Amino acid sequence: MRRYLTPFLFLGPASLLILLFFFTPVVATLLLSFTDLATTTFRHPSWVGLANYRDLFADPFLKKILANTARYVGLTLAFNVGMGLLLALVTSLVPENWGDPFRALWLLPRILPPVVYVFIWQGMLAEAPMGLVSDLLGVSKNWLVETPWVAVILANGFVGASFGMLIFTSAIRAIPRELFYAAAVDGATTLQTIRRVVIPMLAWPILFVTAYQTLSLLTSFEYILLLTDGGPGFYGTEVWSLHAYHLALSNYFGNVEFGLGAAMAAVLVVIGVVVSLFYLKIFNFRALVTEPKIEV
Amino acid sequence: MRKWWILAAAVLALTPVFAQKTITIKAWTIGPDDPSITRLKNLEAAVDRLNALLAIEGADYRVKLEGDFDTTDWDPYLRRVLLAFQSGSAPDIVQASAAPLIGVWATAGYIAPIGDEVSRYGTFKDVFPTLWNAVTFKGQIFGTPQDTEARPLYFNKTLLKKLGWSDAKIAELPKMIEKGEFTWDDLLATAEEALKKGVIERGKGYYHRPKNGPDFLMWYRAFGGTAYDPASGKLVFDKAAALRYFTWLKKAVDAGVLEKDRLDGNWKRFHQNVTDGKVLFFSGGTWNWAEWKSQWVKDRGGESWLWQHFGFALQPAYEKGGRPVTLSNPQAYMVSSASKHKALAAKILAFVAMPDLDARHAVGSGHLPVLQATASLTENRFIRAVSYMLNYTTFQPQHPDLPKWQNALYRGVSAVESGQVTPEQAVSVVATEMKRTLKDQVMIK
Amino acid sequence: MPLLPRNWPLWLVVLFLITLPIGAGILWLVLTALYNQVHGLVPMGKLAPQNWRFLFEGSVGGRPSIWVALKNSAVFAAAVATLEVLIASMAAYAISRMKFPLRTPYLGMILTLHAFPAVSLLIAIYYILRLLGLFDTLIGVILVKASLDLPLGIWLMKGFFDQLSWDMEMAALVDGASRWTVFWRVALPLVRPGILALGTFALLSAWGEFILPFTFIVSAKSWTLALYMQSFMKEAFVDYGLMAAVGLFYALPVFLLFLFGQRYLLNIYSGGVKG
Amino acid sequence: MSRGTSVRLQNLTKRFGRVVAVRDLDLEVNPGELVAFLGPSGCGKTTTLLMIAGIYRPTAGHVYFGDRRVDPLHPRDRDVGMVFQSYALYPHLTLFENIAFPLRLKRVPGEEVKRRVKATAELLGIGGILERRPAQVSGGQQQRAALARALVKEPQVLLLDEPLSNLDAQIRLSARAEIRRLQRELGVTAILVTHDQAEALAMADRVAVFSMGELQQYATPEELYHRPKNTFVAGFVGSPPMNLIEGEFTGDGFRSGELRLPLRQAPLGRGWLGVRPEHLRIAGEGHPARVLVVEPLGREAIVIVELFGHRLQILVAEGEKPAPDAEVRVAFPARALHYFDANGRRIGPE
Repeated sequence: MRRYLTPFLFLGPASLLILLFFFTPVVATLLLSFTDLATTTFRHPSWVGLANYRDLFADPFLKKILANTARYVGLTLAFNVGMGLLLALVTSLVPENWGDPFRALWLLPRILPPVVYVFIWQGMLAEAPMGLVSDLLGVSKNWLVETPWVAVILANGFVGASFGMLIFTSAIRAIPRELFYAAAVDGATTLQTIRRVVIPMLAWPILFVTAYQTLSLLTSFEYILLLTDGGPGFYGTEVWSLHAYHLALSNYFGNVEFGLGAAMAAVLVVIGVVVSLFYLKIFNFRALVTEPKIEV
Repeated sequence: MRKWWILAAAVLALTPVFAQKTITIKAWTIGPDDPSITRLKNLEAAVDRLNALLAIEGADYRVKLEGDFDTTDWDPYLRRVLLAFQSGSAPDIVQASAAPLIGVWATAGYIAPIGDEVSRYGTFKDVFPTLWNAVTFKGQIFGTPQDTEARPLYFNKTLLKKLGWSDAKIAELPKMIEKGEFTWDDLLATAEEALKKGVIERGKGYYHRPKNGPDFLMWYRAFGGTAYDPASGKLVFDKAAALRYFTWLKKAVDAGVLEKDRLDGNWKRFHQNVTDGKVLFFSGGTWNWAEWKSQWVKDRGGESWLWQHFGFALQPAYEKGGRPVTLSNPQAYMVSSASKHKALAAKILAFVAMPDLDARHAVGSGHLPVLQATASLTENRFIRAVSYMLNYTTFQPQHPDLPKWQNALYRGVSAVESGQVTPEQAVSVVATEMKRTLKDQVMIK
Repeated sequence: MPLLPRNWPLWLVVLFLITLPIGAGILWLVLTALYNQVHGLVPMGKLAPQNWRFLFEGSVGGRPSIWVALKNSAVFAAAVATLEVLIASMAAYAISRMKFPLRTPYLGMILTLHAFPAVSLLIAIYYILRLLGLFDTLIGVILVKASLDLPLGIWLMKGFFDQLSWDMEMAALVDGASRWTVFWRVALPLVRPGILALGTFALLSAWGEFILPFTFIVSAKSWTLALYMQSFMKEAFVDYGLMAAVGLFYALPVFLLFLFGQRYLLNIYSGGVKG
Repeated sequence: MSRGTSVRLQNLTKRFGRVVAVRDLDLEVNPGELVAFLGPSGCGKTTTLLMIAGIYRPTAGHVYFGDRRVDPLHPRDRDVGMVFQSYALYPHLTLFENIAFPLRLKRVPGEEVKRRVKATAELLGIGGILERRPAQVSGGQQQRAALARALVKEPQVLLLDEPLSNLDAQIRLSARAEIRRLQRELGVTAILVTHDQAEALAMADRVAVFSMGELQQYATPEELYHRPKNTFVAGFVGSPPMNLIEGEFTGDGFRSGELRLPLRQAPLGRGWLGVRPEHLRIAGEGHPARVLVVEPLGREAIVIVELFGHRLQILVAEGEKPAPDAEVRVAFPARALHYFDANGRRIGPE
């Protein structure tokens, strides 16, 4: 084993952190989900077996949260992929020195601190005189309350669209020029070229972006937490991951239910592991591994 | 040689300074309303006074207060208090609602009983006796009262006038409510009329708080419900009362008096619309008065604007001749059981319980004082005008599982308002959830 | 561009229109921060330096000073970026360039974690931090943040190390270097683009991070700018001017990077960085 | 004057998974000698070199430098210098720092580093461009810098992995001579890996020919040329390669199809007859053949003829080349023929 001392030293810090903050939490989440851990029982939790899961699925409003989750993931995904595709295409249809700044501009929502980004949304959707939307529509309303889903999906969508945009752009750039020349010679219009040449070539990237973002949307809640905190009204925009967070770490009266929250999180953890393993399979992992050429 | 002497003398002279210890006491407080910053400022003042006394006594230590005042919200505040308790890094002094948090935290063992310390200091003797009930759990005192308040039903006088009410009738309204002559149904009818006549916009006939809080328990009581059975020490859920409450909410939403999305979590919107003079009736707290005064209508004349436009009364009864209610949610300072300086922390709390500090907080933040001496001292018009409400006030029962009860009720309220379920369904859903989460700790009637 | 059509100015207009909301949002933030009042996007009244009072007053409404929050944010972002770049590079170097048992499964694990939803672990991570005595400390949050972004970093850096010439590394070994020396003196200097990419990415990501400090930091003295800003947003009273000024102040480094390094940013984010 | 050490490989074997890259190799290089490892790509010559350098660990067998067994040692403890095909200069360092790198790692004092780098660079004629970076100098200069880096620490063994193959044809010839001169002057033991047989023959004291991970022949260039041990060596060494005709030895001759050659002391049985193109002659007498292609090389020309169904290459002087499609006669020399058995092993003549 001595000969592997060096690689192990190199991997040591990363492995330690991954062990501490990925593996242990995964196990801990699963373990916690079988306990009644809550504010009052923190010092003496007891095993309750599957009770948390039973409670979870007995909740008459779980349907609503599931529906919210489906709506959030589905619509945001559609926006992300659609807008990403549109942006990649349109920025490719204008000269590079125009396309690049616009692509960079679309990165802004992603790199702005989420707190600031959400503040901008809240401000623009507020009542007049501050709110831009109220101002433009001539109806002074809080549009975040009026149309929470539109706000949630657009706010997430403007962040998410750039991911697809970048991937699709590089995919478009990778299409051999000859194909475009051939299409032009065959008399195809721009739109025909896009439909017959570009889109078919993007099938795989579209699948990748869809697969990847489904998982991250399923588990992300930062922007919703900041924007609506699951409201307005009765679980207006509360999604699965946010509900887990609320149950476990946030509650008006301070009676958090770690066990129940962990059960909700555990469901996500299991989905996460399964889906990630699935990615490994479809994205041809073996091809990425080459043997090192140095043996000391 | 002479230099040696000087040096030695200097060292001797400095020694007491070096030997003096500084004990740091951490204290967390919350408004979340800005004006309530006196909850922290008063602690600071108390520590200053304590230090002055220590200097006179020649004690070998001084106290340094590391204070924190939270203006975000109860939700994150309680989360971080809880996480701090659990991680053992809790502050020495925590301020929070006496009920039910004392019950919850005492059960969990996070806060220390301080009855012995309390009995040692004379300043506490002047505290209104009822308030000690709020900080007592299972016969032990776990905190010292910091303030209390009432939760009135406010009304917009200008809008009522527009509706055709005479000044006299408007002035009479609080009395009518107190006597049970103006009920929730009357409120609804008035708002409906205002809506029809175009005095108010849709949904702005009645506002209540935009998120979870103890008020829902209060309204459930206003509709005749009881939440606690002192004899058995168990929580109670009265289905009939809940149904009355939920049905009223449903009617209000259907009539366009109450917004379907009233629970939007947005206090900004609540205050904005209220202080823009758009809302006819609105339930709030006495501290809202201070917030409006110092923030929302500051540029429009402050308190005099409020006197001109707003009136306040108790929360009405549900039937003619019934008893109106309000709810007090006294705040308390508690001492964490992990604190290394419990006695000292209690001493600081004794120094806070002074009429001048109590008055400063009450007047500045729209809360009611906890000391009898303060009440007679205070000349504040608003505080005098609302203090009769304490005769009708109720408290949250000190039961560690009350939050679960409240959450279940709140889910029912929000489900009904948003039109997810009918009032009847909501009642059964709430009852089921209470049975599930509270098990034998609740009696369903 | 092979796709450049004759009527491209038309497409430019389309592009401009769909990008309008972003521009409007930024403009709204800037104007609101600068003026007394803004109606939509029309500034009303005078310039309002009082919006920026948080810079001069020690504390606004009982909050810690913004300079404390700024210092915390800077320390947080810098520490996360340094740690992440260093640890990810070391691990990526080993995975890319060294033989050891279970190398392929290890790489598979990194790739799985790369896609793994780390936020679902928050509840459990709280316990780990508590166990380590790192709850409510900046160090604790730094470690968590660096760890959660680590798989991404390793994956990114591995791609860069994969491109290094084997001959050069062999040459260094024959010249008398150990693997450690090779890593520091030959490999690391040569993957500088990767380090810059990952470093920038980590800096930006840590600078904006909200959930982790929000969940794991409870003392105001450890507040980062994200928490500072959020404390205003949660408040009932709205002073849009002040909040916009705080927001602009907080986002300033991001705007600067955007103004002066667009192309660079594009390169970084095109490099397979997580969505 | 020789400061090099001997290098001895003993039963050296290297396997990558199921693939055997080097099999059971025994070979010794004398102190101060320059040995070339010659073979087509994938024959195991570079693998062997990397095992000598210490980059690869042998699956079995040992490597000795003199009496010292080095195979368990890390490369840095072996005292070897190496030049790579790509030169492997560090692009982020100047030529000076590139050359100084091995000394810096040994913590040689700064002054001495300066002196030794200067001296080595002067020796290689790159003293004037030391402050440049690799990307700013020509390929030939890079190659010299790489050589300087390998030599600066005065190694016992110098390993050269295709050091010339990235050079232009013109510089390559002068570089060959240069390396040979330096190696002789310094007396360092050198091993040169190359796939170019001309380079191997021109530079090396001895050549080891590899194929499929096995050593085919280890001998001086002359011996390789005149007495190839098997058909592989025969076909690989020499340009154009040796003509090999499969047929049957009959004791007094060789027979393949209609081709009949009377031979003295011929063996018996099936085998191969080898004859180098420069030894075949187009003459008035001999076997009838038809010219297929004539490739002029300048001073000489390669003539490809068909003779009883065999294609043979013949090297002729420019003035003697026949016209395409001409009917000619090809004469086999009495000597300079090589006999190989059916397995390709040399069986004569002695």
